[in-house]
Amino acid sequence: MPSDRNPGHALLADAQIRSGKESLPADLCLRIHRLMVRSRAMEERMIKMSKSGEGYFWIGGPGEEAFNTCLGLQVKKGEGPAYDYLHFHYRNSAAMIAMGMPMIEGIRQMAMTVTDTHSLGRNFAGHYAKKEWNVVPVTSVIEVQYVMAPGTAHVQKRYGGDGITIVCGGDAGTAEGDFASCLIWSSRPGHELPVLIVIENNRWGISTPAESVHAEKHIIDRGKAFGIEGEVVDGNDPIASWHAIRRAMEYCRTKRRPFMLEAMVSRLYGHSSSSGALRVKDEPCCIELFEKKLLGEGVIDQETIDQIHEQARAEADEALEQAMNEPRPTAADVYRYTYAPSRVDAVYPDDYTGLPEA
Amino acid sequence: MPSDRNPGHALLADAQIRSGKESLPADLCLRIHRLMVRSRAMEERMIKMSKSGEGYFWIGGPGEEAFNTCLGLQVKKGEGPAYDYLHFHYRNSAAMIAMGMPMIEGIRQMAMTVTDTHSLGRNFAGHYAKKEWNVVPVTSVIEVQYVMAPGTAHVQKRYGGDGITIVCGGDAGTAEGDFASCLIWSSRPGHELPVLIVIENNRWGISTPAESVHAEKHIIDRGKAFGIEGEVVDGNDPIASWHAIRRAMEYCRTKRRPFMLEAMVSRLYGHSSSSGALRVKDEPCCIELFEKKLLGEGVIDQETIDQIHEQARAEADEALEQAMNEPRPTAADVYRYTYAPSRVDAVYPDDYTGLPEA
Amino acid sequence: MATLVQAVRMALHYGEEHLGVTDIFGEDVGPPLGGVFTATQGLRTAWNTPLDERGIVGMAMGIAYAGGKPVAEIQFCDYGFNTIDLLKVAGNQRWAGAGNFAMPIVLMTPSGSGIRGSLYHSHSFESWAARLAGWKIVMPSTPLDAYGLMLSAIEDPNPVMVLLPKALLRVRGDKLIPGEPEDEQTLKEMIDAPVGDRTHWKPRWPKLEPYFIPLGVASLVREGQNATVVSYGRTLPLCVQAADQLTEEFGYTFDVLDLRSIFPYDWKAISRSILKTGRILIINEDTEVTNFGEHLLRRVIDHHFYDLLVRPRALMGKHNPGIGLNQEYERNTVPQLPHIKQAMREIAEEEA
Amino acid sequence: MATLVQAVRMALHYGEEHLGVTDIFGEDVGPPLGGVFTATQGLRTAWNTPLDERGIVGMAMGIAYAGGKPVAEIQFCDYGFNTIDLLKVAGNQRWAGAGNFAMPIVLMTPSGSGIRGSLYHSHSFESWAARLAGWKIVMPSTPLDAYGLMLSAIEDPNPVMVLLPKALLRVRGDKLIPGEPEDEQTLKEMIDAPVGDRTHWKPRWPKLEPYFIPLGVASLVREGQNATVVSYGRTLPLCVQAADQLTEEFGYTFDVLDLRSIFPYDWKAISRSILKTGRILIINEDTEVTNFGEHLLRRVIDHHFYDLLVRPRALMGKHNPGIGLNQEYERNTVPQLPHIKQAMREIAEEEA
Ligand SMILES: Cc1ncc(C[n+]2csc(CCOP(=O)(O)OP(=O)(O)O)c2C)c(N)n1
Ligand SMILES: Cc1ncc(C[n+]2csc(CCOP(=O)(O)OP(=O)(O)O)c2C)c(N)n1
Ligand SMILES: [Mg+2]
Ligand SMILES: [Mg+2]
Repeated sequence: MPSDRNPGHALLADAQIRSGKESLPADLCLRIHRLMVRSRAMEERMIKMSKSGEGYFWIGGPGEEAFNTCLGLQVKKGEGPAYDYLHFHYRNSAAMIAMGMPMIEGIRQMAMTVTDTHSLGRNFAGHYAKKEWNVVPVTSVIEVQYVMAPGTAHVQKRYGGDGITIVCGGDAGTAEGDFASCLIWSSRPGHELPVLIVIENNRWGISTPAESVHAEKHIIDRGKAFGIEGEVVDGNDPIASWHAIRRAMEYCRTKRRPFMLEAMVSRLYGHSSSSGALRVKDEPCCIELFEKKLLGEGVIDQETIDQIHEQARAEADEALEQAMNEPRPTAADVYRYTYAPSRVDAVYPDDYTGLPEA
Repeated sequence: MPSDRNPGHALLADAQIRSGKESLPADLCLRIHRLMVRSRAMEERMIKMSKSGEGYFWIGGPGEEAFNTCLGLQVKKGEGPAYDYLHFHYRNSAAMIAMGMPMIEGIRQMAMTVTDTHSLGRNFAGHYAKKEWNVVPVTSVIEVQYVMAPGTAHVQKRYGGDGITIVCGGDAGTAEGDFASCLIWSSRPGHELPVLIVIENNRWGISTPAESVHAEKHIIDRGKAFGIEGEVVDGNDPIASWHAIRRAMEYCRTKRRPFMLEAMVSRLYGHSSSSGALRVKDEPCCIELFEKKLLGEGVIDQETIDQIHEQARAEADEALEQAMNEPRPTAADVYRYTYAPSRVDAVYPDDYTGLPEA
Repeated sequence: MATLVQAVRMALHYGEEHLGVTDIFGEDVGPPLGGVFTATQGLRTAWNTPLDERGIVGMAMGIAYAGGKPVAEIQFCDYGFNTIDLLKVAGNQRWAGAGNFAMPIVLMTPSGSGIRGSLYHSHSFESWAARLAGWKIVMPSTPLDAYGLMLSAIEDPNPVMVLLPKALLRVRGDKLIPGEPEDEQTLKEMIDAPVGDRTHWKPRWPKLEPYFIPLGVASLVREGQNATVVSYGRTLPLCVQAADQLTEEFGYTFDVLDLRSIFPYDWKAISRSILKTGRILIINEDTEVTNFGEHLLRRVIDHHFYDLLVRPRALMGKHNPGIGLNQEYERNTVPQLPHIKQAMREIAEEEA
Repeated sequence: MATLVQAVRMALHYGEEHLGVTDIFGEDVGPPLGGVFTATQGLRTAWNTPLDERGIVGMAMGIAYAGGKPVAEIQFCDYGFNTIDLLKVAGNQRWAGAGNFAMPIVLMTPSGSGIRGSLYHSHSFESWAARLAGWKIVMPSTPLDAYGLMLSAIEDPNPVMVLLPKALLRVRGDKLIPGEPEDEQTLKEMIDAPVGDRTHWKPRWPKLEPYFIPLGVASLVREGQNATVVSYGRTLPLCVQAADQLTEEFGYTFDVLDLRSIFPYDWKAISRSILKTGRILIINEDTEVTNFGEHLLRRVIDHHFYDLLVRPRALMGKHNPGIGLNQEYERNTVPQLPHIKQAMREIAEEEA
């Protein structure tokens, strides 16, 4: 697997790339860039799979790589309440890649192999579940993650330390009551919870423009009545995103209170493969924008960029090739993992085995 | 039935009773007062029924008479979208009495007679349904009225005129997602709806103090993110309530947009008969307060007040006596009113009759 | 011939023009998309809602209270499980309110498996729905039935849920909808939105005729002697296929009843057929614990225990947390043609 | 003897002290009230939530994900119907997530009729609950069973729903809970909160012993020959009463099985009893269309059709929008002692 570091450039150790008043070290920017490209390559590989029949339905996060990469890199990764809990939706692959997930884990899910550790070939792409990293299972049901997030944060608040809960979802989904529940449960007086409430606002819910159904100027404004602070950030700008995430995490980690972060992002392949997964032309691409900046700052050249894309595509192709050779689920897998083993269950001590028998 | 007018006093036609900067004509105040007393008498009669076995469970609105009487008197009463729709909860009896409901209608429900036109002896007290007045059926399920209210308002907006939708509920219930849904659906850009969103804030949900589970200073603050204006009013003060309701209604009627009105009210007999329905001593009583004011202003004397209470109690007693002599439901009523007659239903053309038969 | 989804669209158009439908709404139901399955393209009263199923059901109830006639969509039945309390209220409010208000709403939603839908686009809803007292529940398996049942759903002044079998939405029938042009391509050009920019597109509707299929009337799709098969939705055409194959291969013939109305169901038709065949097999794809098919079986036992020649049975989906995306899961979770054929053969062949 | 609700409270205390329970919560579950039925009075980890059932279920799931052991309460099952989607997720997340996370939550909620509850305090939940794959569902009918099932519910690392029969919450059993003081009054003084100010009240807990009733094991409450009766919850003691009366009056004897676990259910026990009696009557009070009893009946038909001497049957509540407050409604909507006795007598007397 190629390293996250860009070997083609000898950087001044202290070079800084700026965006507005903020900046990041050049080597971090290059690392972010490569991760963004790798995430995009994985998604684009999956889109092809959805068209070739190597997979079926595709949904994912092209256009959200800048924000998600910066999120993934700053997660306090580990298992248990000392670490961050992640309640993702289906557009957070770039965060997983940034956390160190090998591409093949995503590809296996799309290929529906039994080696898919996230869902055993059962769930749609981007529906991750990874206990070692506190990534709770992503479900297709919009917004339900927002009522579970206060639960992990509740345990973390009691546990102490600086682990926080991060919950992510789209803009349209905030119309579900569960979003409001998250605000209420995170801000109970005397029981405020360290929940970083993220909204990835692409201004769309499938075909419905946000402004046609939502009166809120910013979704984070909804937090004010509860005393929940928030920030809106350009999710297409990794430097701005990095710092906004850093501030938000810092706030939750130290104040042990909720914070809302609304990232304005693009949706570069439409909603999903159901809507054709065609590249849209009228939304900014965070990778193109970032490359322009990096080129302008002279910390990378076009050839290296091309090479990074090439490597990422190759990595995705290899992952696919490997995945396609891995075993598929069989009839025997249908019931697997329904129940955890129980010493007090006379019928299903180990797992579900079909209706109770004599 | 005694008239709403107080015959005992020859009033100066233009006498005004003040509360802060606002005032109401004395004759209106006396009318409001008598209605409040009658509502209270009906509730107290029901509480006794819950203890005597003439009824079972009691829940109702003692402590909310000031606000609800002023609400009921200002409703545009009638049937269909030209008139106001009322989505009540279980503490709005005083509004019904103010609208002209005879006490016996409430008493019949408590007595579970088949003559109960609101529920055929099926539902708890205070669960009204009255088509001629656009009072849609009250259900015990907290907060669901808030997702239906935009629906009646949607029809009214399209219909034109100045009919509005009024939805009422408690403070604790605003934690349900349905309250948030009401805000979202009432404020869709270009489709703002004439919904008067009322919160009757008694600072309790059964045994749970509001401040222990809610961070909002005022519940109406939640409207701000959606551009929904609002007002908090002392629901124990009929003069303040009258004007706040008047302003709110005027806003909804003319602007055809939502408005939030939060009335701070008392809960004078605890949550319900389940919690004993005992008179609490530490919350202000709107009737006592108002009587003090009216006495102070010299528009009524104690004797008349006593007489009004006496008459109200007598009216309630008579209603009960009559109700207790009315027929009860029988086994034949069990399925009645399940289905409306349908010309396209081969099995249930008239009503439900049990499982399909050969 | 129209597809099932085109039939629904035409029914809704008929409803708008002749049956007083005032609002057709749901997530992505209005322009530009006209529904994720195109069921609502080009409809005059179709509009997009916020992403909030509870709001959608509540809006429908409110519209109905105020005298409107709403048709609301839940995008997939899989996403309707947060509204069960509201559906219960919609079903009980008339009863609870002493008949003051009717509740003339139509709720349509795609149900069942067969579209490689993974966990959350493969749920069945009828067993849940059947428990909603005060509701009527229908599920067409052909375009013409979809048209006729949708018209009745709209006409009926009670809450009616129209379950649309996901797997059959794009399937064509063998009967024209009254008023439908004979040529598929013509219909498509008239009522299907073009790919790409739709800003100025307007449908040209055929002159549709009324066609009401009464609620509670099943359709006898095949007539036979060896056993009664009761089904609906995705599994219905599979039962027909299996029946035809078994006739061809072994000479067995079946009464195949397309229930169409799940509640009220056509007990007369079921009962009559059992009295003829003495054998009954009920087939659906919902999960097998507390399944609507088990209710039907109970009725069979109640009324015909002593008329049965062999054990009555039900073939259903497995009691499983979901249907996995890999098709191996789906094939082994919900009845497929081979399972259905085998079950039909077994009941026909069992010695009485 | 403890009441059922006291038994639950003691089980929760045992859970807090010995089985790792970290949080007991719900609407009015914490001080001062300790639950509308007093089930959670004086418990160390009990706290009050906002009035939001979806938030309650979500909180439980989150706590479980983070390694806690939550017991959540829905105040009445009647108010849980807006959470069915979440319950489904709780039941499927382990399966969907390839076994990454378990979901060790307990959800307890009062279920059934019998408290003059009108529409919204009379619902039954077991038929809905049985459809939730990935869950286990129990319903005790005695204090000792409540104690033993609650301990197992807590111990089991899967989502377990504990349905508490509303009508029996204040009923006393005839067996002591291990560790319970012999004298009722002593127990009351130790663990019931006083009326009035409770600010300084602290319970004194008896030294309770572990007692686990395995999930999926029924209890044979009466043994007999003439028929098998399967029930649980409110109707169970009525079945026992009817059995005793019928023995006394006519000499009929019954196997009366208290199912206790609704899923998984004790198929072995049911099957064994049918083989003995050849007659089975299933009784519950949930609505009769798509009722869990119909599932059991289907299993009976599947496995014992040819072992049955007479028609098997189920006595259930009417398919009705609700149970009305006037007791005439309740008496004619859900099975009462006379209905149960008559059904038992009929099945015992029917000629084989
Ligand atoms: C509860 C629920 N309702 C409907 C859907 C179908 N659906 C899938 S994605 C989507 C739009 C989501 O929009 P948004 O929340 O903005 O997220 P985005 O896809 O734009 O990232 C819808 C309606 C669903 N998955 N869950
Ligand atoms: C959905 C739902 N959950 C729980 C209940 C039980 N319950 C009845 S009243 C009540 C408290 C309501 O408090 P609030 O909304 O403030 O209204 P108040 O009774 O104080 O007027 C609760 C929890 C219910 N009726 N509906
Ligand atoms: Mg979006
Ligand atoms: Mg309150």
